[in-house]
Amino acid sequence: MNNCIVAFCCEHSAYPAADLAGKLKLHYPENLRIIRVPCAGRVDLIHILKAFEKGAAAVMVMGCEGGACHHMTGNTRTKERVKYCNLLLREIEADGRLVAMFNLSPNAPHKFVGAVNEITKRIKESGR
Amino acid sequence: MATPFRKILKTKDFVVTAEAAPVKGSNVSKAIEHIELLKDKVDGLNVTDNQSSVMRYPSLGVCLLVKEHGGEPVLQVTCRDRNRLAIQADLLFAYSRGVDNVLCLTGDSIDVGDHKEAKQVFDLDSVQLIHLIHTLNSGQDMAGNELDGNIDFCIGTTATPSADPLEPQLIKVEKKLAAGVEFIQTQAVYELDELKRFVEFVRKMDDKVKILGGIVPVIGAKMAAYMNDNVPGVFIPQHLIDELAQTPKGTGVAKGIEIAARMIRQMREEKICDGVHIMFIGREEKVPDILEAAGLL
Amino acid sequence: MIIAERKPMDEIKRMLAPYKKVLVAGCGTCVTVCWAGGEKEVAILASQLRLARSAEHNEISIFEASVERQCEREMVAEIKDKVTEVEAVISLACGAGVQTMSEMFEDKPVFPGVNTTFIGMPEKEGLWVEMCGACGDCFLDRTGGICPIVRCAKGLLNGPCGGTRKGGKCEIDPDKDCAWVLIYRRLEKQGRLDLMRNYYAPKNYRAVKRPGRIQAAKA
Amino acid sequence: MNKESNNVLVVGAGISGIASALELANSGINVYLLEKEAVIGGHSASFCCKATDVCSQCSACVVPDKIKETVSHPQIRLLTNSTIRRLSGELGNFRVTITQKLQYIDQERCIACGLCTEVCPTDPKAIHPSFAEATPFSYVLDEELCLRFKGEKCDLCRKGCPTKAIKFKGESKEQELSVGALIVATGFDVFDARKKGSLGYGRYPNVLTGLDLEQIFTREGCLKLPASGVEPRNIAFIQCVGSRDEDHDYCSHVCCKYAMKLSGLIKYHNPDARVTIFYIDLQTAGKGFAQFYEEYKENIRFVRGVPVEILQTASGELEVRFEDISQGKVCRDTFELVVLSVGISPSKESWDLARTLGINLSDNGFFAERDSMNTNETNIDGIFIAGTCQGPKDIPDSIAHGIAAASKARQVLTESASQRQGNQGRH
Amino acid sequence: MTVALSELDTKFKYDVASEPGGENIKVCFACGLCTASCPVADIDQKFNPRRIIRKVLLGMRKEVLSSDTIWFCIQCYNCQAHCPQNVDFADIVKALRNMAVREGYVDPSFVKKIREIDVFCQKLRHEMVVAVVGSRSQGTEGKPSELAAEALKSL
Amino acid sequence: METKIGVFICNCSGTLNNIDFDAVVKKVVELPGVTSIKFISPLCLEEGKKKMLSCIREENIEKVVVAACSPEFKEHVFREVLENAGLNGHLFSMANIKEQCSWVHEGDVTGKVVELIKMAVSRTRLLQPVKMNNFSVNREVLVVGGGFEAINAALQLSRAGLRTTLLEREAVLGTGTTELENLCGFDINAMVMEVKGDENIEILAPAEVIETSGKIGDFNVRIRKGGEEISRKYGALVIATGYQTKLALESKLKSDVNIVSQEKLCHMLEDPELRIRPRTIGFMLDFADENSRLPTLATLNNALAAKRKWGSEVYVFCKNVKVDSERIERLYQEARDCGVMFLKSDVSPKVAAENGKIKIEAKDIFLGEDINLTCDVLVAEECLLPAEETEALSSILNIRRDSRGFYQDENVHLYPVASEKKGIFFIGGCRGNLDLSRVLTDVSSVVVSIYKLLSSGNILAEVERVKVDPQKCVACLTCIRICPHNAIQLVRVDGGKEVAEICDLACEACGICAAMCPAKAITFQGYRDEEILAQVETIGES
Repeated sequence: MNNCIVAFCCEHSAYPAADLAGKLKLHYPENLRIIRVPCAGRVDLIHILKAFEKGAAAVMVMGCEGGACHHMTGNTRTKERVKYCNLLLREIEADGRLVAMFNLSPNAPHKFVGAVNEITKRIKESGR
Repeated sequence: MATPFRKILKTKDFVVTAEAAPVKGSNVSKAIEHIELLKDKVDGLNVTDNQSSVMRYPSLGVCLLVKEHGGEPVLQVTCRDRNRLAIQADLLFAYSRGVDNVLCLTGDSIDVGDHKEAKQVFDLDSVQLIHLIHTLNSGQDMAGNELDGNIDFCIGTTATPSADPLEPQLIKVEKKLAAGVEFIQTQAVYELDELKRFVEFVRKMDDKVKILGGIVPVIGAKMAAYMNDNVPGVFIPQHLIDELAQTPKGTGVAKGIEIAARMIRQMREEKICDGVHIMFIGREEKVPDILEAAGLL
Repeated sequence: MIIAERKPMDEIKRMLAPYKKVLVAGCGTCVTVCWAGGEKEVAILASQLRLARSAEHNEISIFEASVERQCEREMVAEIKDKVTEVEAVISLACGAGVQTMSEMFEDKPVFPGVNTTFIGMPEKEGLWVEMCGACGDCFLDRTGGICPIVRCAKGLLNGPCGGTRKGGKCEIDPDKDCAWVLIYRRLEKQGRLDLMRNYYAPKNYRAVKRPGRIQAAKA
Repeated sequence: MNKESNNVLVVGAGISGIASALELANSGINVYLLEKEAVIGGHSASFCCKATDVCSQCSACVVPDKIKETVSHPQIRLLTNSTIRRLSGELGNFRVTITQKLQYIDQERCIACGLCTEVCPTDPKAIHPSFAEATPFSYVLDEELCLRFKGEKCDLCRKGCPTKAIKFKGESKEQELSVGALIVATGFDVFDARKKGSLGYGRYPNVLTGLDLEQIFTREGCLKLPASGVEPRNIAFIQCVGSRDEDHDYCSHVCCKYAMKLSGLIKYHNPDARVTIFYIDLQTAGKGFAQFYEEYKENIRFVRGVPVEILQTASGELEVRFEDISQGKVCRDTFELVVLSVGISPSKESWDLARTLGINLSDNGFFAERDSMNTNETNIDGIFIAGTCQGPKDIPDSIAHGIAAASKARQVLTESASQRQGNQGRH
Repeated sequence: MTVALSELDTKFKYDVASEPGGENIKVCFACGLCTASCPVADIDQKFNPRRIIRKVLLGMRKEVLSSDTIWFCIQCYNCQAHCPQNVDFADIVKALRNMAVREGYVDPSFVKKIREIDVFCQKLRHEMVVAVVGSRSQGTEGKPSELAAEALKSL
Repeated sequence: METKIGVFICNCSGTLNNIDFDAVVKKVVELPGVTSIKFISPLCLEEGKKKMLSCIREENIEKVVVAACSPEFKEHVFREVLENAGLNGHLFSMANIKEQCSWVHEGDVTGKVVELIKMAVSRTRLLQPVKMNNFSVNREVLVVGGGFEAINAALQLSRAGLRTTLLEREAVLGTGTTELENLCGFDINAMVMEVKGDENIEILAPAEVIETSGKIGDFNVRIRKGGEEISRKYGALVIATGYQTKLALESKLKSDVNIVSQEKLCHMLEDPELRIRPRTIGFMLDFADENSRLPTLATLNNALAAKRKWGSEVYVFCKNVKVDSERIERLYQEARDCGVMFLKSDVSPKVAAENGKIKIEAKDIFLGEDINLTCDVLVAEECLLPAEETEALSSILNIRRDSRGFYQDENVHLYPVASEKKGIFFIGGCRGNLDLSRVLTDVSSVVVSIYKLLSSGNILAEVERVKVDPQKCVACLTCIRICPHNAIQLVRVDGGKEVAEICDLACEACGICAAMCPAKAITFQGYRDEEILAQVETIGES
């Protein structure tokens, strides 16, 4: 998938934030592919790794702010999972920073765009 | 020639022993220096066995040096590094060379030492070790085989009067007493009330065993805090840490000696216990200062 | 239950370096429960391996399979076909599973993908603690059901060492309870403290003749 | 049961009205949700998320969710641009006449594409998003700006609309609803900070209100001065502007919380920023707030004593004069931005509405509850109040109060229905 | 110095409250707006309206009535304009001054002196303002007194 | 035969002008499974929906993909169309080509649009229907607690027609509410009488909960009452165990001086036989516990009462006065007007006993000087803490508490009265909500919430949207331990093997369990691994 960014977006926060970014016509890189999930907690390591296998440049997992998850612990568990995924990537000498968890609220379109820009910056830095 | 330790325990009002830590390496001159300095000022020199799981010159080796230089050695034997065969063999050797006082300990965990990846043995525990030495004294080895030659060790062990919770420790002491020991050397104590309570407890079971209070001088608040966090079985109360914290810079050692001497005096004057065991590791040359300040010289 | 944990990737990569067709084999029992070798872990390892090898431009083709118990020949036989197709197997089962596989497929190298660590139980999700040393001479009747042989850092049989920390914590880890303090409390609660006062002679460490072997008398 | 008597009219689609409506609708009651604006959500929909690394429990993120649920709920009928004209009848059988202003923009059809704004010739634009920062997102027409209302024949937006959602012809509609009970949830007005002339709001561009700041954060994603676009590094909050004074002898409940949370947010975006909060009494009570306060009290400068006057210096900085009470000294300090923590005032329309419905106002201008044990009930059976129209509340309290009003309404409806049935049985 | 509350005159606040203008003194919640708005406090930190009220409330009768500071007030009523609780500090000062005279803390002639100072200051200010405003419009109305001219120079 | 997928594309009335829709149609038509592709705009309005409906019917479409705007606001609109056409609403995906594509990128985005539709199609091919079902529920409610809020809740629940059990640890109801009663002027005894006379309310006192299991609509509660253990079934649980107060005092203070609690002061104020009226009273407030509003209310009330009844000199030492509660600002004003003195200080005053009196030393910030006060009575500061049984009960219920130990996790979505476990609610003091109007609001909220759930006797819910494959489940208990809604439990399949089972009523469909299951035994319709990975794998294919 030649250098796409795959973003798993929680339907309670990141997904509406992305919609709002659209409504405000805030622009961000075209290589972003959003996959809607019911909670960041649904995102599993294998989803992230498969995305990399398919050639994703980076994977973002986006959920609610800590303490505002509709399912209490979904975002915190996934944060840990993403941290472990960093390790798995580092183990194979890949840039662990290319998988990252972002927390935002549904009314934070700027934060959404900021996160996409941040990961784009990381991709550039890691030289892909 | 030094007086045998067993005799001292029986006759002397207030027994004083000190710890001699073996060197790291084959150069034993420093150890000999300490032995020379202390051998006539104390009733026994207690030699540690890979203390804190840090590999060193063997306890038995230094014990032989003590013997050579006219002191009275106490051999420490831990259960950590040797299985029952090795321990018995070492003891036979020790006894044959005149080292006839043994202090039985469990030993610190490998984890606190400098060879963290070693396999720790603990084939026996300290209570079993005491039983083992009695077996040797009776002329048999652990497997029940007759031994050639007479063996008669004077057996001591350790205890932690300030443990929290205390009860499990006391049960273990009970077992050690039941196994039969002639002296108990306590871990460093800083609250004499705790020591008193401990002695009372022991006396109820056995009024003959001699109890030597453990003295480890602390020379600074930081060291005290470090010991509390890192040295197993040591509990330094806050009031002492505060006292140390208030001493001016550079006078820590003097303060440590002062506190140690104060405690020894109190132990002796109030007949809290039968003696002291001074552990001033790395500053063995200061032990005479403590003894002097405590009025024991 | 047997507890295991995934080996570091470096080690796995090294073992599999010469091969281009590999089977990642999971086991559906203990190692699944302890999150080390179930279907999910198989998929993760496979994916990670593919990524690693493609980064090195040394593509690898990986099969994934799990059986219910890798320590059973009959169950392992189910994936025989897959094994035939590959050059090597990396097993995420415990040591018993790895050896069963090796034995069944003698012509194929079977590598351990996990380190088998101990027999334990979960304290909470994702945290397992050692409970049993499989010494073959169970001592639990005397210690209130708490094993001092593995749960005491020194395996002492006659009470705590002198190094117990404040509050009854273990000498080597302030987060762990001293097993003997636990035993004391348990026995006290049961009114059986006399058990702790008994002297226990040195343990028979040959209760199980290694390698262990048990023939059921009933059979 | 008489079907119409089982309907409820919720007046005001702010967060407490929405909470009432959802709760009633979910327990099987038909709800009319009346809103005088074109969009629902009220003030709460324009609040920004104040999370730093962790959620600051401001509850702003709860609002979009609830709006979404309301919009798609089959048992809620939304009546936007509408107000109440008349009320008659009694509990179980109210007749309400409502006026619905001409919907210039059909909300059903509007797809928020923004083409109309692009073609609108006025400046500022007469047709624009309701508020850019909120979900749902729809467009409104401002009669005061639109050229058509000044007699011109402009037709650009109507022609440009791809879904034909804009119309100018037609009239206000009047319709009568039959409902069993009413819940009044008309919310609050933000205190008009212009009334405190010495603080310079409206005169100095860098004196803002807390609400302004919320909107800057949602619009820009960070704090920028509206005039210059610069990120200020030295910010002051002034508490109790329009609270706890002669005209407002109550505490507004929300200002200490939002000031502190916004301060936290500013510090999060820019750890070097210096934030000062001038206060009389800090209101630190509330679930989850204590932790937050503990965390931030180290980094935020709290000054006991509120400023009397703000002067803009030649360089555009704001000089604030106050007494630092802890030192007993009159001090001057300059800031790049001063935020007035404006309080909650009774809605301007509440007096009229109170007259229309016959319900009482309390002496501070909010709707009066029946007694301290019944904060949802009014002097009229079957008319309930919910949210900030009864007194200041934060989002969680407004939601709770809204739900409680729904509970009361449901209860009286069932009771009055069973009574009627009982009566019928006797006849 | 520690103030022992139990030894103070707790009646004092009621006394002040019963004077005309002092009615609301007790509701002061010490927000500091009076002091912040006070032109005198601005130039002399010894004068602090909020603290004077505080002292009255705590009952520091002697200290307040014998203090110099109650005579500093220029009766500009800024404090009253800003007070959110309707405490009339300027009027309270009047009350305190009356009480100070009545209770013999100051001589009535002293009050007269203060009044003269006020009149003088007003006159001086008036002349200065007239002079400044006049010079701006190049009017010729009246010349400032020497004192006012001197004072203007120093500005 | 592959299922027939219909793709409906909308250009939002021409606002998506950077897409070449002809090219899109050409590409999409080639996708496997797509049997029909329609370009209808605007699709979401009546005319569009009608066309969509007839197309589904005419072309026997079985699954639907809509490429248009965001599913956030339109998903329910299109689902309705599917259901009207007789299809299961879950056999549907949306490709967001508007907000997340056309509007956020400049230039031609046709390629991305094709890819987004491909992703949606590949997901849709795998989708399976999810049925709805009516689950019957128990209509009885258990209220734990015997204080003001518990009694109130029981009465209102009973009025709403739900049978209610009131379970209280103490032998009598309504204890420990004196303070609140005095402050708020209600008559607890009348309420207790009412509860006792209510046929719909059963009282168990003294009794305690010792074990709970089950889920919403079907909780099993084991109760110990007078040495006996009984088992009951309830549809919902309301926890109203209240709070406790603790005096924040230096332990050294002797009891021979008059340091009292607010409650004690109330009793003194009401005691007709009190011989000596305290001349000077000190109150302490807001130093040890800055979270609570109730102590302020109590202080203001009692200070006023003491002032009025005894004419005492009253001094209140505090950091801040908590006025963010109804009527308190006025009460505060009234107190000041009556002559109550408020002394503010940032640090806790020193308290010492002196000649049978209490000496308080502090700095009065307002005066700017150190002060001291000798008083006859000191009303000590009270910290409000969770009631004693809170911790035990929370572990029985397996429910999280907030950072101060009160019930209800600090999660914004749980307010006002919900717990993370459906069917368990908290009200009043036990969740740290400590003033009358908020407590009353809680009571009303909980009543309507429970009414909504239980009144009809059944709940409509999705069937097995998330489910465990009993064949694959190794009963590792991971899901049971991590489910944030406590919706999973261990059951025996046909009396044999133990496996995890998800309760459809309690499940909130978050998928955390599906992500954590080490045996991959949990599937979540619509978000199965296959469906997610199908999207991942489609990315970048074009």
